[in-house]
Amino acid sequence: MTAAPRVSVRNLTKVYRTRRGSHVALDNVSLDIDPAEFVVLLGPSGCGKTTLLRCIAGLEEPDSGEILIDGKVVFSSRDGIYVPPEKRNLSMVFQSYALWPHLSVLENVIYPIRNSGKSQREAAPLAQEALEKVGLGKFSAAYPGQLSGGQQQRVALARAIVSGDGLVLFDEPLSNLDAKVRERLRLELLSLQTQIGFAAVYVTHDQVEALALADRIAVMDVGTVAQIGAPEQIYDHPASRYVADFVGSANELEGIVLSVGAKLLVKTAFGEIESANFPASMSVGQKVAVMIRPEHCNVAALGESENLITGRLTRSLYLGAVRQHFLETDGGELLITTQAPVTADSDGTLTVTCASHRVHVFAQGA
Amino acid sequence: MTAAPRVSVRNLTKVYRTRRGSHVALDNVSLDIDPAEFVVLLGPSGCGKTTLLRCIAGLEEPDSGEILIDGKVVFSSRDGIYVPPEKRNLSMVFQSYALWPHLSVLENVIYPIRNSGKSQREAAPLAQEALEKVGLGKFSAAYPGQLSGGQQQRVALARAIVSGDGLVLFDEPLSNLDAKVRERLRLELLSLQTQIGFAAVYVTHDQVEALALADRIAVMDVGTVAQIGAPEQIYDHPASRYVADFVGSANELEGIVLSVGAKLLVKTAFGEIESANFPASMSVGQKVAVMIRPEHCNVAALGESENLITGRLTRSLYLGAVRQHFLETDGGELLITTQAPVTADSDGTLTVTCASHRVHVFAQGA
Amino acid sequence: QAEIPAELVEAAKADGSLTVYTNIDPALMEKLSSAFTAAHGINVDIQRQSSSALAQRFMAENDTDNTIADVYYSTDRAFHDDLFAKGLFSKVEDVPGYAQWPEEAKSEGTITIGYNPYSLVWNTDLVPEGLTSWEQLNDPEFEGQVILTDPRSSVTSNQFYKMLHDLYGDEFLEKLGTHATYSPSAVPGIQQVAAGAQAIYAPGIHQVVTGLAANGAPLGESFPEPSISSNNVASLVAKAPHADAAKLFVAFLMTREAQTINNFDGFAPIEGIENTREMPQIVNIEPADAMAASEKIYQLMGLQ
Amino acid sequence: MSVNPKAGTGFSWWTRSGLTPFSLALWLVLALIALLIIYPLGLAIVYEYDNIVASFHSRLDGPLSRTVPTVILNTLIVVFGATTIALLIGSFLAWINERSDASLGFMGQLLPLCALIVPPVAGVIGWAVLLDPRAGLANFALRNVLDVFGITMRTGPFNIYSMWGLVIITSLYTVPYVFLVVSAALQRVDPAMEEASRTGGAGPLKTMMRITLPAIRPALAASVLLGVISGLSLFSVPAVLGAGARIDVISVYIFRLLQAYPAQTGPAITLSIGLLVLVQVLLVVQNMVARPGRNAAISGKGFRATPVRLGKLRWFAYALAVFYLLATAVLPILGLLLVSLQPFWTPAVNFSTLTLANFNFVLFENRQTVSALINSVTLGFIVASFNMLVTGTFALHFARNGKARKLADILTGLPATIPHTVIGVAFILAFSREPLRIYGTTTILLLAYIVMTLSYAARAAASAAASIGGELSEASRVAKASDLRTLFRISLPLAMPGLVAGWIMVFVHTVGEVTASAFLSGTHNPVIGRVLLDLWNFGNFPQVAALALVVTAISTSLVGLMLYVTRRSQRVTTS
Ligand SMILES: Nc1ncnc2c1ncn2[C@@H]1O[C@H](COP(=O)(O)OP(=O)(O)OP(=O)(O)O)[C@@H](O)[C@H]1O
Ligand SMILES: Nc1ncnc2c1ncn2[C@@H]1O[C@H](COP(=O)(O)OP(=O)(O)OP(=O)(O)O)[C@@H](O)[C@H]1O
Ligand SMILES: [Mg+2]
Ligand SMILES: [Mg+2]
Repeated sequence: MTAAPRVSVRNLTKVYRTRRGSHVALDNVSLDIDPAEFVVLLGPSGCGKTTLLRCIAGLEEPDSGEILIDGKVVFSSRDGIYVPPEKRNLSMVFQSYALWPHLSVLENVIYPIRNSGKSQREAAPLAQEALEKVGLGKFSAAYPGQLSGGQQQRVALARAIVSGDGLVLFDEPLSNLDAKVRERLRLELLSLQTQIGFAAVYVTHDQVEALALADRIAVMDVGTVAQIGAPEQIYDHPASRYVADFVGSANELEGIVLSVGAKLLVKTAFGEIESANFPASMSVGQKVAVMIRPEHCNVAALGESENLITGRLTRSLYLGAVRQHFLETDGGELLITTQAPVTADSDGTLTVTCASHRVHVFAQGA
Repeated sequence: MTAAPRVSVRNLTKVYRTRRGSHVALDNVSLDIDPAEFVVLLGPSGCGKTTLLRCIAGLEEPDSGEILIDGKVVFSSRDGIYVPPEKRNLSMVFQSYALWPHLSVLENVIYPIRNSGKSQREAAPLAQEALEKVGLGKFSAAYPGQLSGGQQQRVALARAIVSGDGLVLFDEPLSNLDAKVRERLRLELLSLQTQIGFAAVYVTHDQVEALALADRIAVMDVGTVAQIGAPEQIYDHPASRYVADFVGSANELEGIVLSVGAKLLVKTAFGEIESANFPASMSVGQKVAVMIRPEHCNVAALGESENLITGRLTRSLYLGAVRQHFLETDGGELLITTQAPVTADSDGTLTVTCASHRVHVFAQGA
Repeated sequence: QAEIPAELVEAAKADGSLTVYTNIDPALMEKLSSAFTAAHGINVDIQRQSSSALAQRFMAENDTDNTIADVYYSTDRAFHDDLFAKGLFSKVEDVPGYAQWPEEAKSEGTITIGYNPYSLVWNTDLVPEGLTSWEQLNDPEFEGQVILTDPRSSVTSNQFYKMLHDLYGDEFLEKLGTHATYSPSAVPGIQQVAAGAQAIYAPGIHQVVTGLAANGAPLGESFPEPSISSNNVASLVAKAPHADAAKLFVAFLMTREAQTINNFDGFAPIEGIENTREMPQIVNIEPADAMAASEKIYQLMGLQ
Repeated sequence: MSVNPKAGTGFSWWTRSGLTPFSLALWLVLALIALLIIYPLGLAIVYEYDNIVASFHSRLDGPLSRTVPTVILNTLIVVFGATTIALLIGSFLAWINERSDASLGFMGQLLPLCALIVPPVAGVIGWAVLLDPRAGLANFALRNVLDVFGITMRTGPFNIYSMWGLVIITSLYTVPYVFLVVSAALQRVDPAMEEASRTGGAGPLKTMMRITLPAIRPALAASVLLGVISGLSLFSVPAVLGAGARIDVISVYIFRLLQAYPAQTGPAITLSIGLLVLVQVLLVVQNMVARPGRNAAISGKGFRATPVRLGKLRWFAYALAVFYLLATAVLPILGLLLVSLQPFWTPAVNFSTLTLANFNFVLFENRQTVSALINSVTLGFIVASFNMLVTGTFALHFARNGKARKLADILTGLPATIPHTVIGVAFILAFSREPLRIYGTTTILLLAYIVMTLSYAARAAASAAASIGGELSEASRVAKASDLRTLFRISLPLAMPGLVAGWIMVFVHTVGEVTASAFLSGTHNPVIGRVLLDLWNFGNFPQVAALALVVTAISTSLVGLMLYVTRRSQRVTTS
């Protein structure tokens, strides 16, 4: 892209030193975020998502590297620069909302505006407007303790967007809410972002949330960025077994490459499997990992021949929108999900198929 | 079923009296739970799930009604009976785990066994065994503060199952965990329950979790049980609009009944819609609510004619396993989910269909 | 010196021990009681507190029928008179030696064992030329450097200020009120003078001064005339659990041996005691008069 | 199955009050303590009824009407002045220690407790010795320094015998209460609230003033209350400084009323009732400030705080901490040490005459000291343990029973409002007669100390109990543990750090108590406070200093030992 990035993180390293030794929370992480881009940091607990976010906000001081916001260096270990959070012109939404309980909803939202030097007179209508935007115009006189979780969440949102900063950081803001509320707020958040046009860095460990929100997802492994890309790319073309496993459910098998060509033929416990989705450098006899997502397996129609797997249907779980089925095969258990109910053959077995371009192959250890 | 229920809750009412007035948290609730049955209490925040659970546990005293455990009255307002929690022979897993931070993992698990009168010698191997069962055999000497959230969760589980009580209560035990861990623990929990055979009452506000775990789901509305039944029944035959809305996503429309027969014909903003899923007492001209689940809408194949709805495809969200699509029609927005990608026609529109037995109709207000 | 009858000694020994309530210097009391124990083999339990606390405690015990004290030996003459009038102290006439004791040093209920004429104390570094008269307390040179016993602290201090009032009138006390600060009692106050925190203390207590001076403190002392004396008086408690031992102890206090201990470098009521001093001229201020005048004195001195 | 024969009638009350044999026993203990407070005071009021009535008249037109208003005004200035200063210093120190990178860690936690460990009577004498306008060692040294610069003074530059001296020294002894309460609150407030303010554009100082402190308003209100209560009953500081400054405050004034002969018990009790009313009014105000819903809740989730970078301010913070340490402990102790080695107090230190004779005297020659030390420490131990056990048990057991807690609050708050002098007199009156004739024994001291320190114990216990999540004890109940077992195996161990803090407070208070000890202690039951007072009245400063140092050393080592032991056992579970 041509515009200068809003945030540039360069070679960031952060080590926590505790009594029991030191822990590398961020290991040479680099990342660029464009204006108005929505980037989600996704990863398991403890991988350093919050640490990265807090480094950007200035709440944590990295050990080395550089951070630029709007082209201005806000942190540089080399030049000894550290700009405190209040001077970085960004907003943050905390997981616990962090509303100030002794201030009313309106006062909560006014506070950041006042801090940027505006008078009470100018600030009040701006705050009210922000509250209207999140649908809480009527609640301005209430105190945070009197609001429901979802409403508090929206106050936190209003407070973050009100100062019109070009960068808003989110640390798992929806994780305390129930699924329905979460879904609604996700949509609201997206439309606010489109409307106002801030760049967003959003931390979550919820795969669905990441996929639903992100322009780009950065999947983090312990201290590093494992892959960064658009949701489809991450989900359909994971760069590693780790990413593939993390962004969705997956059946995993070990296998040995039998032949390499337009498609790869791999010998696995489920039998021989064909894949059209594999790294370039594959050689015959190589040990590989094969991954098949449950939702990419369909009950084989008569006459279908690609990657057939037969097993005994041991258990079906009804999850409402989808169903999960467990297939016991000679090679192990296979999980598949379908929208329609599935009926086993008279002998209790089921044969499923998976398109070869849906079968991912990774070199062992990747 | 023939066996006596493990838990019977009869006409339970619980009112909280606070300075600001009183709040009816449970309003004449009745419920039976069979031995080895897994019942999930599902409902939005504040509907009284925790209150019901705590009443069963004896941590809260109801205002009126009766509770029987294994046929023994443990609470009865009429007869003035109140058996304290420690005498009710049940276990509970708390949302915050409530592990005792000053006791080691093993000591945490030993504690309930010792309380039921066993010696330290007898208790230790039992506790160790329980820890093995949840895969934490190696961690017995650790302290809760040194474990990850998921591991703590499993210690809480081990502590609950170790005394072999016939009834285990769960208060949102998985809500603090990330989706992958949650899924794994759900399966572990189910297999433990099958293995040990306790009756479970499980509180959650996560619809997917409820559907995945429950033998029966009790959907709660503020203070009352709105519907109780097997997951399929709840999802596919919701007794009310409230239940239908709560257990999954839904497109909701208002309509007027045009004709009643084997199928119901309803006039809605999306046009005329046919339903095979409606209450008995419907009359022509009646105002009704129509509900269509997003995953029951499919892109109409050529020649299909049932309940066709056409709209402009405004946005598609990629959620990995499924995709969400927003259709703008003259009558409003329609949400559909599909597993496969969807392409709009050349004019940007899309026509979808929904089987009439998938269309739910409720009387207005139900 | 009268003979102590053997029967009294026997009866006292039968009592076995006695308790003395006192506000007098513990070191001195220690010496007196050891000498008594050496002479008669009777143990003495000393209960020492400041005069008002002691009085309170005695009254509380009396009110609840818990009397522990056998002898009351203090400088609080007013209290002794009061309690004798109330019948809580008994007559001392039949204490051996009473008859021979000087008239001015005894009453029906009390025997004066020693005199403590009030003195004027100064720091020799700050007041090298020394002082001779109470009037010098108001010398402008010492403004703000004079420390006085708080007039409210006891009846004896009331007596002292009444004397000043009688001698020099209202104005003197008014001026003194603005001129000086107060100490709740003489012991800490004189130490402040010794430390140089203040230059002058009044009314001083001879024993305290000599104790500090012995340690090298730069203190000077004079006995201006007229003065009043806070006397060490002994009384017998009416409900004393050990009445005979009490009588014996008071008799002992009147012996030469005890007088030598009690009045070392001080002022004895009888002649011929070694290491004692010449008494200055004393005015007698009745405690009742002093108390009656106290309100006015407090007001003059700016304490109310 | 427990069936109540009177079905439906007594049932609700019975179960809702959570009455088990154990809680019944607890109520019984509390009732006994209540008796211990109410019986002597009631007796004192009945006994002095006529005097009290008369004193109301004298208050209106008698001699008291002229002095009392000034005394009250002085008291208000001292107490509220000191509390204000303590609030500033105490909450700032707490904030530095909990939130900033100038935190001194464990040392920082100990620091403000120093003032508690040095008995106030020792500290204030230390300060008097240092800052007496003429003979103060520090003033003397300062004058010598100033002399070099050609500034010659005969007095000063500081005068401890002034309203300022009184307020500042009093505030030094109020800081610990503020610190303890505020740091406990800060530990529970989610630091994300402050971080939100930082990212919202406010600097660290503004964040502290606008967000942190307002959010812990209830804690601040509680610490003001504690500060006022302790300021009102603090005796040694105004007794030592007030006389020299000619400033009377109420505690000394009441003491004098009671010490006079005949004792003016009536006016004393009337004034005490006034104090009681004042404290109750403050309690009501505190409850209003702590209105629910508008204050930082204790978040159930674990959180971590990144220390606020103070930059150059950090040195200011260190300086403040060091200054406080100097002011409360180091300087007065040095002053005391110097004086204790002199034959008599003099600012012109002559090193050739320094001697250990005073220590020799107070420890070996004075027969009372050793038994007084043993008595005081033993009493401190028993009183602290008993009070913390009772209040801790109560707070933990009734953590979820609002009514029981409120009742206990009122009851345990009562003694704090009664001057120690009144307690002393009331105890003499009540316990020198049947049915309990224990006057002159150590038991009467024990009972008096239990009553006097109850309020501190209860406050500490309440805040310790509040820091434990309710689910932990519920989990124990569900795990079939009786309420007694739950208490001893779960709640008490978890509340231990807070209880230990309370224990230390009570212990130090007991060992350093002077006022009531003067009434209740005699040669048969000597305690430190009594011996100190004797030395003050009849001995000399160097002896007082020597004994004060001995007491400080003993308190410090015992408190240190206590902290060491509990921290060790604590570390196992938190690392
Ligand atoms: N203040 C600290 N001191 C020591 N270690 C820390 C500190 N903060 C974080 N860590 C460690 O750094 C690692 C990364 O922490 P971080 O909070 O960034 O993880 P996260 O990805 O946000 O996890 P979660 O999803 O659980 O919030 C973790 O292992 C954590 O234990
Ligand atoms: N101790 C209490 N005092 C007053 N009201 C209470 C109390 N406990 C619960 N309530 C109220 O009772 C209602 C039901 O509470 P409950 O905790 O059972 O809800 P829940 O269904 O578990 O909700 P959630 O999913 O948020 O945990 C709520 O409105 C709550 O505010
Ligand atoms: Mg995090
Ligand atoms: Mg709940």
